[in-house]
Amino acid sequence: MPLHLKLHTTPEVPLEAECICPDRMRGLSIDDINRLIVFHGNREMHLADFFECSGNNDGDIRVAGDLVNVKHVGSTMSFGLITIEGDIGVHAGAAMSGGKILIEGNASDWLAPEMLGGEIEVRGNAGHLVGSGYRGSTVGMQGGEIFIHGNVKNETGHCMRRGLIVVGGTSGDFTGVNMLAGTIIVIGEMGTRTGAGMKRGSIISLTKTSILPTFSLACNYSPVFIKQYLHYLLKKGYDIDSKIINGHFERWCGDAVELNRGEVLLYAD
Amino acid sequence: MKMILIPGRSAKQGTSLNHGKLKEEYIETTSTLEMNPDDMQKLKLSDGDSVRLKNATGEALVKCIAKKPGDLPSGMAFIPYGPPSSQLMESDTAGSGMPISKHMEIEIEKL
Amino acid sequence: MSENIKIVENATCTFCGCVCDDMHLHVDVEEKKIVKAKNACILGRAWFSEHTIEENAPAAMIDGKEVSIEDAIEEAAQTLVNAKFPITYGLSDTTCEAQRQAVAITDIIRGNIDTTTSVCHGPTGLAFQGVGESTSTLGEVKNRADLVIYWGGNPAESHPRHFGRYAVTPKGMFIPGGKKDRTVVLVDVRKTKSAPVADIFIQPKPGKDFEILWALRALVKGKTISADIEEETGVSLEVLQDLTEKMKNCRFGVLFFGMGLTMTRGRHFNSGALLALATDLNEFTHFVAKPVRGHGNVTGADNVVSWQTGYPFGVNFSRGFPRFNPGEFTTVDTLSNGHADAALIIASDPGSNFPKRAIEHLKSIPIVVLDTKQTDTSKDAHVAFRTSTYGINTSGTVYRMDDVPITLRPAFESPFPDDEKILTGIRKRVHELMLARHSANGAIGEAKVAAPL
Amino acid sequence: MAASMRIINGRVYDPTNNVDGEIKEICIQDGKIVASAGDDVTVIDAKGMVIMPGGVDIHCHIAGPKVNAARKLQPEDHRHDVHPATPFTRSGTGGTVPSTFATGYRYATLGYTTAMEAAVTPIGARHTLEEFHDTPVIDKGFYVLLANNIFLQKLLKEKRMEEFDQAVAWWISSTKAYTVKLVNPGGDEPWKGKKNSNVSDIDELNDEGLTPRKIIEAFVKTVNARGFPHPPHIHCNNLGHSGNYITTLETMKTANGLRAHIAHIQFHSYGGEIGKNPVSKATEIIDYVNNNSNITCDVGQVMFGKSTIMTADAPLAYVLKGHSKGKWVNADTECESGCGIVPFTYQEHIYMHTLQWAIGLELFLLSKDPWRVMLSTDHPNGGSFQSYPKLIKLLMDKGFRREEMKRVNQKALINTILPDLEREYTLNEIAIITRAGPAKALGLHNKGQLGVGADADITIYDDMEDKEEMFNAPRYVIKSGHLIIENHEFRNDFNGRLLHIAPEYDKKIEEVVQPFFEDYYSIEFANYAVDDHYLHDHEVIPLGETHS
Repeated sequence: MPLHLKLHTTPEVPLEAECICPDRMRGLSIDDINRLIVFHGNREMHLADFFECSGNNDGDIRVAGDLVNVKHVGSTMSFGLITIEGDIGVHAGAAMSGGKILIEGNASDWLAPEMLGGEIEVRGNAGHLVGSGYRGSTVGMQGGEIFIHGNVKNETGHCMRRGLIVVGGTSGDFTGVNMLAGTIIVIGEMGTRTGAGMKRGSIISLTKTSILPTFSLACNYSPVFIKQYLHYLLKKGYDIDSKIINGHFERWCGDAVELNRGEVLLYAD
Repeated sequence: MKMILIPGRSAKQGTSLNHGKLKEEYIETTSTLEMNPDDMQKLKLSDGDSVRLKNATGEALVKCIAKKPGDLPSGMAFIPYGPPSSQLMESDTAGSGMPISKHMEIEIEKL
Repeated sequence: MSENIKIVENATCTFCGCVCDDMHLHVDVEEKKIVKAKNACILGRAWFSEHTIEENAPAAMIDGKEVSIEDAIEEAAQTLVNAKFPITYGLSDTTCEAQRQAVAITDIIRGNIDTTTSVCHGPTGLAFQGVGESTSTLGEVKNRADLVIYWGGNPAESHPRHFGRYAVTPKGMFIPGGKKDRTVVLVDVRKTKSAPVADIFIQPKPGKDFEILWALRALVKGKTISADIEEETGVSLEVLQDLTEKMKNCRFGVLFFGMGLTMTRGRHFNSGALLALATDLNEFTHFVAKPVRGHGNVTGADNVVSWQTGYPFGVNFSRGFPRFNPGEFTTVDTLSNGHADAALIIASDPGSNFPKRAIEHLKSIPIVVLDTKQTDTSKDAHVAFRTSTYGINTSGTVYRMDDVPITLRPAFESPFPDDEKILTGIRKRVHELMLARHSANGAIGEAKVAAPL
Repeated sequence: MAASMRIINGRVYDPTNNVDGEIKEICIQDGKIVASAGDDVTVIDAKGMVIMPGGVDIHCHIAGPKVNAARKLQPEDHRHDVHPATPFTRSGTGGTVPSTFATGYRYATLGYTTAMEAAVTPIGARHTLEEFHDTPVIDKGFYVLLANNIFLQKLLKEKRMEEFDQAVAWWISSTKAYTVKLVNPGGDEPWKGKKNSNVSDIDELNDEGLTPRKIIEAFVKTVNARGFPHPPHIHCNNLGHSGNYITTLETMKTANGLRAHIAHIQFHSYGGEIGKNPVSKATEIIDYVNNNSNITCDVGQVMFGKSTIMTADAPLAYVLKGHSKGKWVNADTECESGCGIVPFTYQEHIYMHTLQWAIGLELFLLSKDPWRVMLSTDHPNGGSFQSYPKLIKLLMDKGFRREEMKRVNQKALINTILPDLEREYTLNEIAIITRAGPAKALGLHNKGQLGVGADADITIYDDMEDKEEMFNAPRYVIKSGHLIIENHEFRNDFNGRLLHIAPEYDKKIEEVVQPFFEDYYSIEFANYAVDDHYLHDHEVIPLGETHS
């Protein structure tokens, strides 16, 4: 039986609760967990001031309630499972290195920034800067996998270096901006300026999009690695037409202002 | 008609705010929309007519005046920053702190 | 006009980021009025001459009722200390001395501080953190720049003396002929009042600055760009190629840019593209870039917040140390997300120019306002202070848009106290209140939990 | 309020007064060291502890326009190194370029009580003083950049030496500086005006017929003739380039027996050919320093890990940008200076970085006069001041040094004599290179020593085997008689003083400078000089003996 955390008092101002994380709860009794520190704005409070805690502390945590104003859940986690039974606030899974976070609703901005490993699955939408680097950082996500079934906003995978981000719906502007390596797959439409400043890495979209003037069309082909990725996505519950899986893709190389070793692959029926 | 609204600074807005932002001159300056004359003609507008600006965020009522066609291309309108432009401004800052405050897509109609 | 005219020489106009320090003010001391401001531009003349003092206005009010300054300070301190997510905002139209007190207050009460930078060149700040910047003081532009490019700004109306004093017409050490030794380029979607000064005017389609800057970067690096660029951006490849050659072959080039880049789709990436372009050009010649900053001391606010916290704006102290995250701790966000539960607004009027949703939340929380005049923000304030005007009544330090600090020379005294004095009073009181809370809780002081980010 | 205090039973290292590890009582009253104090005063029992004067950093970059730009540039560097507030002290952030409050408190937590900012443009002096006011605990001063000042060069070119001398004094007085700083003399004009080029030779003639050597010579003469407490602080031409040791030797010779301070000399001790990997010329450089008592220097040790290059030597920063491929800031100051900033990481496996690390240690270990070869990392260029304790351990513990040598690039290491050097610094020598020596070189007679009348700036360390641990966390720090740190915790906040000099000048020089200002500066002459209200608590250090 997992550990259940149920929000009983809605925070008036943002609640910072990085203690909701298997690593920080490891080996703690329910009493200890109740006394974990959270920050309600600038006030130091206890987890029990906001959450009702029950069940077994076995690395499997289920969190329920309106968590839109609850920040940093699962940040730096390295093992276990956190299930969010609804929406979650900013910085969920920041710098996580292992384990899994399942968000049944929507995620806010900064989902899994600077992620090192592990997995995140979002059934709904996510905000800006999924798997990105924080401002000033030149390296974003360095490993792990993020699966979003809905839409995302801007700067998905900003300066990512390794790992996989999959978006079932649409993405905003600057998808894969300043990417160093890694893979981003967007099933729906992407916003403008995809891959701006990318050095290496692959951005794959199953929908046509505008391309920056600094990208050039290299070829039209049917790469095996995309097939493998798409089969993998089918297994992960994404709905992909078999025509696409075997289809052709335009390969655009860029960004010419950088190393020109990145690629944007667009489905070309 | 759909248009792109560009709020910005103008010298008059700059000088009038010294009197006070609750004073008539500033309110009038920031409620005056500059348009391309062709667009005005399409909407059967003359200088000083009232228009309604609208988008998903909100709406604002302002007066319009014509600009020289070369200065302001058709499809684009200019307004000095102020309370009316705020009404149309979306609050999402996309992780930057900055709302999109210029280049807002709006619907314009004659009152 | 009285007989008693005082002359203040080398006074500084703090209206815009040009911070011209060559004002000669004629001050009617009895009337408390500046009757003449020699050297001032149209905005500066209005700034000085329209500056009148409403002697009878109350210096301090609580919920619209006149109170003593002491009572107002007490109420302000209590309001701020009792809040769980108090925000401090504004600061661009006050001295660095006042700004320092404002950061101190926010640090002590564990609040959130942000300046008008976040809705001005904040995106340029983010771009700077991404790529850096090649820049210079304005005197170097005057002395050396033979190619001057303005991008997405209209200095003729927003910074009227920028052309004449710093960048276009003045004669400089290596520019003996003034304007005729320089090539001036203007890039804007509108043909503004700045256009006549330009030798070359480029009018792109709106919202295509990033694409154009990116194409220029590629051209500078010797890459090819398709002629399709014209259809997308409204600017032909020939024009871009010509500009590229001009940039690579000048002796000292400068790119000035305005909010046409920072406030449009792409925001910090637009600024970043321009900064990167200037950096790229240093492979070929000396090239600098410079945001044309708005309010008189917005650059000072960046500097003060940076040296005290390490970050230029959008700083949160709720955990007992500074954290920076634009989009989370910037004021449009703390307000429109409904997070702030009290606000200290200094010399700024978010109530009139923020997005609608942010204004609605602002009106729902207690506000402490310091301003020289009544504004949309102060008329709804819980505690309102009327303060004197920096540069006219108050001395202190301001930073010009190129980070050059200048000491102000006030013209005449105001019956109202200055921002620094009020803020120092609030700072002392919140410190007492917080110390009392610390000792009641058994000295917590240091954050027991490390930074989550 | 400054307390009266007696510190008893501690082992005292006070090289200035020839006290080398004796158990000695130190008494304090009114912020000064006194011969005796009454009975009902605070008593600190320092049994088993080591007492030294507060540390004095002769060369670091902690305040002013370039420092603040470097702060703004690197949020990623602050984020993981926060500095929480206490009920007594303000919060801040650390990293290689800490915020002002964190800078002051962190110097204090290393036992340092004085630090000198080594490069400030005259036009940035006001900014620097504002930051100093928010830099707690330590006393501080700054060196003002004058070697690339176009007006001063014009006077030199026209051989108007008397006016040059007056103008230098005017600039020092107008900015409240401590001495003159020369950075890559003559290098700014080619950088700004000739498409990012540079001077490469101390005798290279520029368009005006001036050479770097002539500029250096003129400043050395003026500063010595006027008896500034600290001589010209010189960052030689060709920093970082292979073969630059010749330039460094020539620069020292140019002083011609007069006092001169060579900054971060490690970066100027390279042999080899331009464009190729350098070799160590530490021996050649330190021999010259050992044999010429007019020269003082600080080492500018490189420490592995993150650093921030920030320098008035803009062409150098541009070269480093090519290596780091990351963010780069260039900032030109009209008529006065250039500036470059590059975040940088020194890595053990890289030949150049190991060589730099080893050369620094060679210089320390071959130095015969610790009073003239002082400890610095050119913070944050070679590494943060926060790595001083580790550097001290490297100097004091040859076993530790040997372990560290195993981790570095061996190809670089065998090009040095570091593996053969067995010397270990004593606590007395550490007290010299971190306190007594810098204070003496700065002409700060009341600092770096614990004699009667000295400033009560005192650090008390637990005597520990591990010197890094020992110097990392003093048990007590006393500043101007105030007990700031007690049992490793802050008990007090304190605002240190500005240290500056005020050489006299003939008012007429202003009439000579003003027309140039009106033509070529973008601010008014009348608004240029810094007025006294920026000084806050300050101390004018008197001029000393004059030499010519």
